[in-house]
Order: sequence, then structure tokens, then C-alpha cells
Amino acid sequence: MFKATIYVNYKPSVLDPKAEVIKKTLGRLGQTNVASVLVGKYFELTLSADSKEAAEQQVDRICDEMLANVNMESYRYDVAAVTA
Amino acid sequence: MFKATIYVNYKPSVLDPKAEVIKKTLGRLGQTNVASVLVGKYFELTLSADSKEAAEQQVDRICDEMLANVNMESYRYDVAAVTA
Amino acid sequence: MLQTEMSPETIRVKKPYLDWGLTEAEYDRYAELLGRLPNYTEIGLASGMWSEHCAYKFSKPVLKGFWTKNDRVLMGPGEGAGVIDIGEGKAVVFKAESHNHPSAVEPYEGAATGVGGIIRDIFSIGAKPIAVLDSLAFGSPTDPRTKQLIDQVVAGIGGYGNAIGIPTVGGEIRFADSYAKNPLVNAMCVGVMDKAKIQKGKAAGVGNALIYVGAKTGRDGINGASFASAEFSDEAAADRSAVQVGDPFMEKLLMDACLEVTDRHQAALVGMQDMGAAGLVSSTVEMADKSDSGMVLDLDLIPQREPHMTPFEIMLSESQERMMLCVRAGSEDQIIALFKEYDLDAVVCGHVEAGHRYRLLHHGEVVCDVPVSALTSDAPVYHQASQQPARLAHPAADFVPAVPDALATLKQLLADPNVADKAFLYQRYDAQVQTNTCVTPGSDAGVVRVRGTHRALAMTTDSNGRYLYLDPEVGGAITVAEATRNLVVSGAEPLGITDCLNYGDPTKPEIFYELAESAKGITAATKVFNTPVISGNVSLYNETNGVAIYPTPMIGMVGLIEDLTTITTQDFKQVGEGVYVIGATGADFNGSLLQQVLTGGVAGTLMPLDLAAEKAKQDLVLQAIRAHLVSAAHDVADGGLLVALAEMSFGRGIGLKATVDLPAAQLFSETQGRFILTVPAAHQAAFEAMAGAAATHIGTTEAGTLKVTATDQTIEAPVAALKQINMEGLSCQLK
Amino acid sequence: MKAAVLSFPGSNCDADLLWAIRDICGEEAEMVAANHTDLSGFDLVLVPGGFSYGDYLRSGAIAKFAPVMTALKAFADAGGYVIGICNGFQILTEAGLLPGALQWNQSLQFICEPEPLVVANNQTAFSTAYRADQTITLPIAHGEGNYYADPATLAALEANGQVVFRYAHNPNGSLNDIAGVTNARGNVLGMMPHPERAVEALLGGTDGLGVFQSLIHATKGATTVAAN
Ligand SMILES: Nc1ncnc2c1ncn2[C@@H]1O[C@H](COP(=O)(O)OP(=O)(O)O)[C@@H](O)[C@H]1O
Ligand SMILES: [Mg+2]
Repeated sequence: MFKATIYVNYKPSVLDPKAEVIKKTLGRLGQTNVASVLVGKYFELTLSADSKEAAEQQVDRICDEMLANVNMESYRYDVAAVTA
Repeated sequence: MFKATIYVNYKPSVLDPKAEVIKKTLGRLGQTNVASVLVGKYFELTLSADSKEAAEQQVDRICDEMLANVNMESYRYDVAAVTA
Repeated sequence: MLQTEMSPETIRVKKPYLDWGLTEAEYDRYAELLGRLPNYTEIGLASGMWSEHCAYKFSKPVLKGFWTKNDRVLMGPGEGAGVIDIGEGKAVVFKAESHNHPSAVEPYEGAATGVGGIIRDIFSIGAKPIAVLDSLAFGSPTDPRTKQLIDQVVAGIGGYGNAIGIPTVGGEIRFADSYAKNPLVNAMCVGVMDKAKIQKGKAAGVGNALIYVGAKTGRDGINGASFASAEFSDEAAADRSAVQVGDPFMEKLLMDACLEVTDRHQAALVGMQDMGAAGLVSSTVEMADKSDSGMVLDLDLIPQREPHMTPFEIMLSESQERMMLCVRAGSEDQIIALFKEYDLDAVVCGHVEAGHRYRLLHHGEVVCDVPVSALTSDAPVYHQASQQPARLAHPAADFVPAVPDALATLKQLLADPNVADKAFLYQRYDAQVQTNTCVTPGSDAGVVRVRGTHRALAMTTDSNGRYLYLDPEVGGAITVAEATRNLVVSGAEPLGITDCLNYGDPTKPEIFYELAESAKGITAATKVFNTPVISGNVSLYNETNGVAIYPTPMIGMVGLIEDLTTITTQDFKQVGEGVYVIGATGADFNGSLLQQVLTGGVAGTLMPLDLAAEKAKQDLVLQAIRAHLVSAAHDVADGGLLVALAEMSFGRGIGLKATVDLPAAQLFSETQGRFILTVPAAHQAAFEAMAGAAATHIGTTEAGTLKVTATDQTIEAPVAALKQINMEGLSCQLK
Repeated sequence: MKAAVLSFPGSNCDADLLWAIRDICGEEAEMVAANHTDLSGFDLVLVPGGFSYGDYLRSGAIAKFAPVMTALKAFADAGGYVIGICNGFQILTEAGLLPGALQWNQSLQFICEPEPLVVANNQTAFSTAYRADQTITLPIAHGEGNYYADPATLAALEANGQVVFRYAHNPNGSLNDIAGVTNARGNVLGMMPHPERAVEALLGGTDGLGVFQSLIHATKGATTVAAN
């Protein structure tokens, strides 16, 4: 079995309203020392595959086609073997 | 400066319709080898602080009060020093 | 990880049931009904079924007094929702439900699952849900916790209703300190159906199958709120959560599938019930009870989300989006296939049996074997002591407000969160999906057309804890009257009501008094207005640190508009129209918003309500609207006459010039039974002939300015400036 | 003219759209479920608003995998007229039939209100019934309607006249106030506002009729439509 940990977040050029709100709220609460906020999604998939490469290939496709919208988001992932 | 990476996800007993739909869809697309799906949020904050401990303390509070809904979500984080 | 199941004898000694809300006397009664000591599962079932929520053990004697039947009522209280005939072969189905405690703990999901639950009640009858309304009450909006509560509750209601595709067309948001720690979140759903297809929650016919459909059963909400809060305080259990999460997508599929069953598979279907409080046990045992049947369920067949669930957990889980069907033997496959088409779990999990036992099997063992009646009709009912609260025995002297500057007072009231514009909140609800909404939130009632007829339904929710705090009986009647007013001014004839009775701890005689007296007032009013109570819900123990909320019955009411061309809204439509007031104005300030704003509370003897006079006025308003004489209509409520006139001017920025034979202070009086109508010049003679002395002509609509001359002051201001104040009153506070 | 209204699991404006095109506009129309694989015989495909599959991941992200989407791509590639409204717009961008993406409204809140729009291009198959620069009012009802496209895409949209509707008072943060865009070929439109909610005076206005009338004329091959 393999476990894939996947991170999806907006591309830097996209203004993220969620991150803006968090930053603003922190500011309002006096926590002005927080310089930047990034909000993303992460996913953990466990999957069976013949090899790490095969798992990575499948995970890449799932990210590209489903978990991220590549028009505005980018993704990265780690795949590691785990004992089932 | 410190960088905090924060992970928030549902506690195990909470129903996550997001994960259910993703898993079902993958199944429908024939990717039945995906055994489990977990969906979470992640955040990256950069903040200035006098010490790593101080940064951790602040991050913990931010998680507890803002980023996670502790009724149903749990969180974990790593804080590391970075050059500004 | 889980509680090890105690033996019946250990249960008797250790009394774990005390934590689940049962008393020792109740335990003894249950053991007597069983003729032996209950086991762990059996006592668990009783704790759910004997709760106030399922058994109405404190409120039943009060609810019995409600007037529930007239010639239009097709089904009164007792089923998932009540049903009223609306003609042309159609019926309207509606009910309201409170989710106060879940929303206080987890506002988004609490509110969302409140909406999800009430929607299931409607489609369990076979009706297509056509509208949702929400009645909310909070503490001061300046409190940071309250701001967050409001945001999350509104998000949760919208999150569910928008996604499932049922418009939220009305509701209310009220503010008083008494709700600060105990917000009220009441949701109402309205559905429409062919009256020939009314469905009941029955499980009759030996050998017929029980089919479980929808979401899997998880460990959420087990044994209701008490279990949940016990867990939250327990740090050791921090990675377990009992919060129920709503899945509106699942419910949309479930709704469509169930409606297809009631529409097209009537012959196969015996009964259907949603799983609400006390989940599986309450749905199944009530179905058995209503049909005088016995029943057996095999818990191994119940779809489960988590491994190793105990019978106790499976039976008392309050996982959302689940339904129970009773289907004729031989038709199971046909029904299961239908649900499979919607990609939903559907499994036969038990059968109707001869006799009157309720039996559960788990891993091949009988884990429960009790008489059905032990969980239903034999549940205890308590006749509580009732005692008038001290504050009512010696009311304060009448409140006489000083209003040196009526314009300033008007501005103050327009900015008060109770009156302030709530559009920025209800715009987070989809009010138009299904494309039948004729009047969206913002007028006195939401109006939804009934496709396939020439009719529309008007609907509203109303509550006014301030009034009930001063006089529960009169306040109860006023709440009903206020709801009827909101319908009548929209052009509708009131049909009937649903309610959520929100009170404190009923074992306190003063609280029980409030409950019982307000029910009396509600009953008196429903008889006069011909609006029977067809469904409802009770929420007790709304207290913080021993202090109860204002007694707050929420009245949800639906009315019928027989002709779409008579739908009326509150906005002034054109300049140059006559403005009329129906109903005299007195000096009624006790319990008024003005008293609340000026003194920070309410006191004194509540103004009276003359039900017969009120009915006559409402009939006149409706008659005039149906005769197409009226261009706008609005009732006078919170804040009095001047506030009502200002509200009418905001929609299109059209003001008025009027003269009233009253001192300026009385422009803020809350004398009951008043209406404002506008009448186009061409119809004024006809209207005056119809109304006679009942209507007073006070002035004419005018462009841009509101000008009212009282006997001692003239109030004049640009409509736009007043509107701005009204729009910012709440929205700025919540930023 | 025969129109298909697609229906995905969880769709909730599909019936509204069918009502608008069939009962109000009087055209032949049918609901087509998401698991169908054939759109032959239809002259127009309408992709409804609301939600699909709960939209828990991203709006439209799951719907794009429905079997009917393959048929829809083929239909669009062959030049057939396709309109996606609200969630339909989101689905079409997710599926790559339209450029750009829709992210959360700037307020992070769902917004339901009548919204004034300016007809930015009345020379498309979807807008000939409107005057150039006409202001119309259509309801919006969405949480994720904030239109985003990278700068190059945006420039191309503007240069080709693919922007059909713009918000008069941008409610959600959309770039260039975009409320509706077509593909480069001009046969696929996505728009966040709901024209199907504005086809009856009883329900508050008829400004949405123009979208359907334009399409009906386009599919019937009428050359020009009288401006109203
Ligand atoms: N929570 C809410 N949800 C939907 N509509 C609301 C809500 N709160 C207020 N409204 C709408 O705002 C308008 C004014 O509300 P309210 O002052 O309570 O009316 P009334 O006094 O006529 O009962 C009504 O149209 C009502 O439906
Ligand atoms: Mg009113």
C-alpha cells in the first residue's frame, strides 16, 4: 500500500479571499506579527499499486484532473510505501 | 521569523461528505484501488516572535480559536525558524 | 474504548441512566413494564424514547389543549408534519423544529442539520418541500461570540437549504439579552402535495419489510445533546466528536427518491418515517406503535460507518439523512432498486411481526425484547406544578416614555437590531430556487406560487418574547395575531399554524406556568382566527446558569392566496396614493421596543388584545385587498406606527406626508391590531365606503420625504437618510 | 428546436431551466440525466445551476466526470449551442469548455440578490435579443462566482468580444466584472446570473427571456433578431 499526501493551493497570482479574511481578523485581534497567511487543502489517499512510480503516476492524474483546478491552483504530493 | 505549517482535519468519527464523494467518484472512474480518502485543510503562517516557544504558543492559540473548529476538528502544526 | 456493557443487575446498582436523563422512579417504572430488569440496550432505548423530545412528558398535558382541527385539516399533530387542504386537489404540509442546543454548541452544523431534519419531516409525508423559513434569536450583536454565532448559524441554514435547492423565503432574527448564551434556532419547512397521496409513518402487516435508506449510521449525536456535552468537557475524549454533520447532497438524493416512492410506488409502500431524535429506535418503534404491530430488527444489517458499534450506539445514533420505510413483502427488490438508481444505500433490516414486542438482534443474540408500548404510550407523563412568577404578580407602573425629539427616537429604533434591515443576512439564502417565489424576504410574508393552480401560499414566522415575559397568555395570543397580520397584509387567508415552544426548565413551576399560560393564549387566538395547530415542537431547558430565556413560542403560519393577482407587499408603490390606518392607537408602551431601547428591559402590564375586534379588522384588510383596492399593506409591529411607515417607504424610496391626531410619543406605541394600507386615488371612494369608520385617512405618499405631523411635533426626514440608518443598524455592528 | 437540460445528481435548478425553456418559451425540451452518453437530436444543451454532487470539493469539479460530459464536449466541438448557468458555468470551466475558473466570492459568502448587468456584447448567439450596452437585472445566487482567468486569457477574452455580460456593481470580485463569457468559437456561454429566474413578471421580472429568445433564434437559423 502507498500513502499519498497531497497539497493544493492557489497560485500566487490568485487573490485568496479566505487567506485575506484570516489575515485581517488576526490583525484586528492585534496579532500583527503574522506576516503572511496561505490557505490550502490537503488530502491523504491510501492506494494499492505495483510500484511507487505507478502510485505517483496515478496520484498525479487524480490531482491534475480532480483535486486541483490547474487554472488557478497548483499541487504537490509525496507518496510513501506503508504497511497495509 | 518563523514559519508554521498547520494541518486541520475532521476527527475520525465525524462524517466527511467531501471525502465520501471523492472516494465514490474515484470508484466510479475505475480507480477502485484507492482505499481511503482524507480531506483536510492546511495553512502556512509566517510570523515574527521572540522564540520558537513563543511562536508555537501563538500558533496554538490561533489554531484553537480560529483555524480549527475544535468541536469536530483536530489540528497539528510544525513551527520552524526561517530567514525573513 | 467503549463503555463495557453493564449487566442488568449492575445497571440497577450503578444507575448509569441518571446521566442519560432518566430518574430512578422512571427506571423502576420501566422495569415494572418489562417485568424484569432492563439490560443495557433496553435502558438506553428508554432514555431516548422517554426524553422530553420524544415523549413530551412535561408538555403533553399542555399540548393536549391546543385546537387542532377544522374542516380543512387533513392531518393534525402526531405525524411527521400536519396537512391542510388548499383546494384544486392540493394540500400544504408544514412543520417547524428547534435546534437551539445543537446550534449553541456547533452553530454551523447545528443550524444546517436543523434545516435538514425539518425537510425530512415534510417529504416523509410525501410532500415536495417548497420553502424554508428560519426564526432566530440572539443576544446583543455587539458581543463577539454572538457575532460569530449569527454568522455561522446563517451560513449553516444557507449551506443546507441552498445546496438541497429549497428556497428560504422568510423568517426573523430577534435580539434580547435573554438569548445571549442560549440562542434560538427554529426552522420551518413547507411542502405541497396531491392530497390523495398523504403518507403516514406506519409499519403494519406481519411479514412486511423494514427498509433502511440513506446515510450510514455513525457514532454521531448518540443520545442527544446530553451525551454530546458530556463528551466536550472530557479532554481525554478529545479525538472523538459527537457533532452531526449535514450532507445536503445526500438529502437531495434521499428526498427525490422518497418522493418517487410515494408518487409512483404507493401500492408497495406501507409507511415511511424520517429518523430524527433518538434515530433508529424512535422511527421504528413509533411506526410499530401507530399500527399496533410488533417488530424485529437485525442490527447487523444496518449500514454502519464505523466498526464495532454497540446496539446502544446503533439505535440511538442521530446520524443525519436517514429514512425508514415499511414495504409490502414481495416489493422489497423494486424499492431497493429505485434507491440504488439514486446511488443510495437501501437494505431490508427487519420485519413486522405478530404481537406487540419490539425485538432487536445483534450478532445472533436478542439484545432487546420489550413491549412496543413500554417505549411509546407507556412513557411517563407529568402534570407539573404551575405557579405565577413573582414579576407577574406585581407588575411595575405603566411606562411613560419621554420623546422630546421624535425624529431622533425614530432613528434610534430604525437602527435597533430588532428593526434594522437584515437583507445582508438573508441574502445568504437562496430565496428563488424552484422559481416559484413571488415575494422574497423583505416584506411581511414570503409568498410562493403553487404550480398547476392559480394559488399561492404566504408564510411567516413570528415570536415576541418581550411580550410573553410580561404576560404569557396575552403574549401568546399576540404572537398568533401578529402572524395572521403578516399573512393578511400579503393578501392571504391564514390556514393554520405550526409552533416551536421555547422555554426554560419545565420542572420549575414558574416556567411551567409560562408554558401553560401561553398555550392558553395561543389556543384562544387560533380559534378566533380559524388557524388550528397542525404540528409543532417543544424545546425546554433553554437556560443558562439557572436563568431562563424569555418564554418564546415561535409561531409559523401559512396562508392561502386564491388569486395570484392579489399578492400584496409592504412597499409604497407610487406617489399620490392615499395612506390609511386601520386600528386606533393608544399609549401602549409596556413591553414595547421603545421601552426596551430606552430602559434596557421590559416591565409593566402588557397591553390587551381584543381578538374579536382584531379579526374584524383583518377581515376588512383582506376584503379590500381581494377587491384590488389596495396597493401596499403592512402591519404595525415592533417600534409602532412611525417605524412601520418608514419601512413602507424604504422599498422604492417613496415617502409620505401625513397628519395624525396623536402626540408624537404615541407614534412609538405598540397598540395591537393596526394596519397601514395605501389606496390609489381611483379606489379611495370605494375603499372608504367599504371601510367606513374603521379606516383613518392620514395622508398621501410623496416622493423622497417622510413627513408626519403629530399634535406636538413634526417629524420630517429624507427617506434615503432613514433607509441608510436602517440598513447600517445591524450590518455595521456585525462587521 | 429541441433542447436538452442536463441533470446531475444533486442538480437543483434543472427543473427551473426546463420550465423556462419548455413552459415559458414553448420549445420542445427534455431532461437528460448525467449518465446518458448521447446528445444527438438536440439543437441546444442547457447546463443548469444549483449544485452538483454537493460541490464539496470545488463547484463543478465532480460533475465534469459524468458520462454525459463526453457527449457534451462532442456536441460543443461540432458547433452546437451550449449554455451553462451558475453551477453550469462552473462545470463548463472545470471541464475545459470555457476558459478561466470560478473561485469563492470575495466576501466568502453566498449571495442571492437581483443584480444589474450590462450587455457587453449583443452580437453573440446568446444576446442578440438585447440592445448593445443595455442594462438588465438578473438574480444571482452563488458562493463561488468570482471569475478568474490569467492575464493572457483575460486579454484574449476581451479582444475577441467573448465577454457577454458584466456586473454593473461587481458583487463577487470577478475580474473585469465578468458575469458571462463565451468560448472563442462563440457557441458555448457560461454565466453566473440566472436568466431562468427572470422569465415571469409574477416572479419579479422578465429580463432573462432575452437569453432564451436569442438562443431560440440562433438555433432556428434566423439571421437577425429585432432589438427590443
Ligand atoms: N432569518 C431570516 N430569514 C429570512 N428572512 C428573514 C429573516 N429575518 C428577517 N427576515 C425577513 O425580513 C423581513 C422583516 O422581518 P420582520 O421584521 O421579522 O418582519 P415582521 O415584523 O413583518 O414579521 C421579513 O420579510 C422577513 O421574512
Ligand atoms: Mg409585519
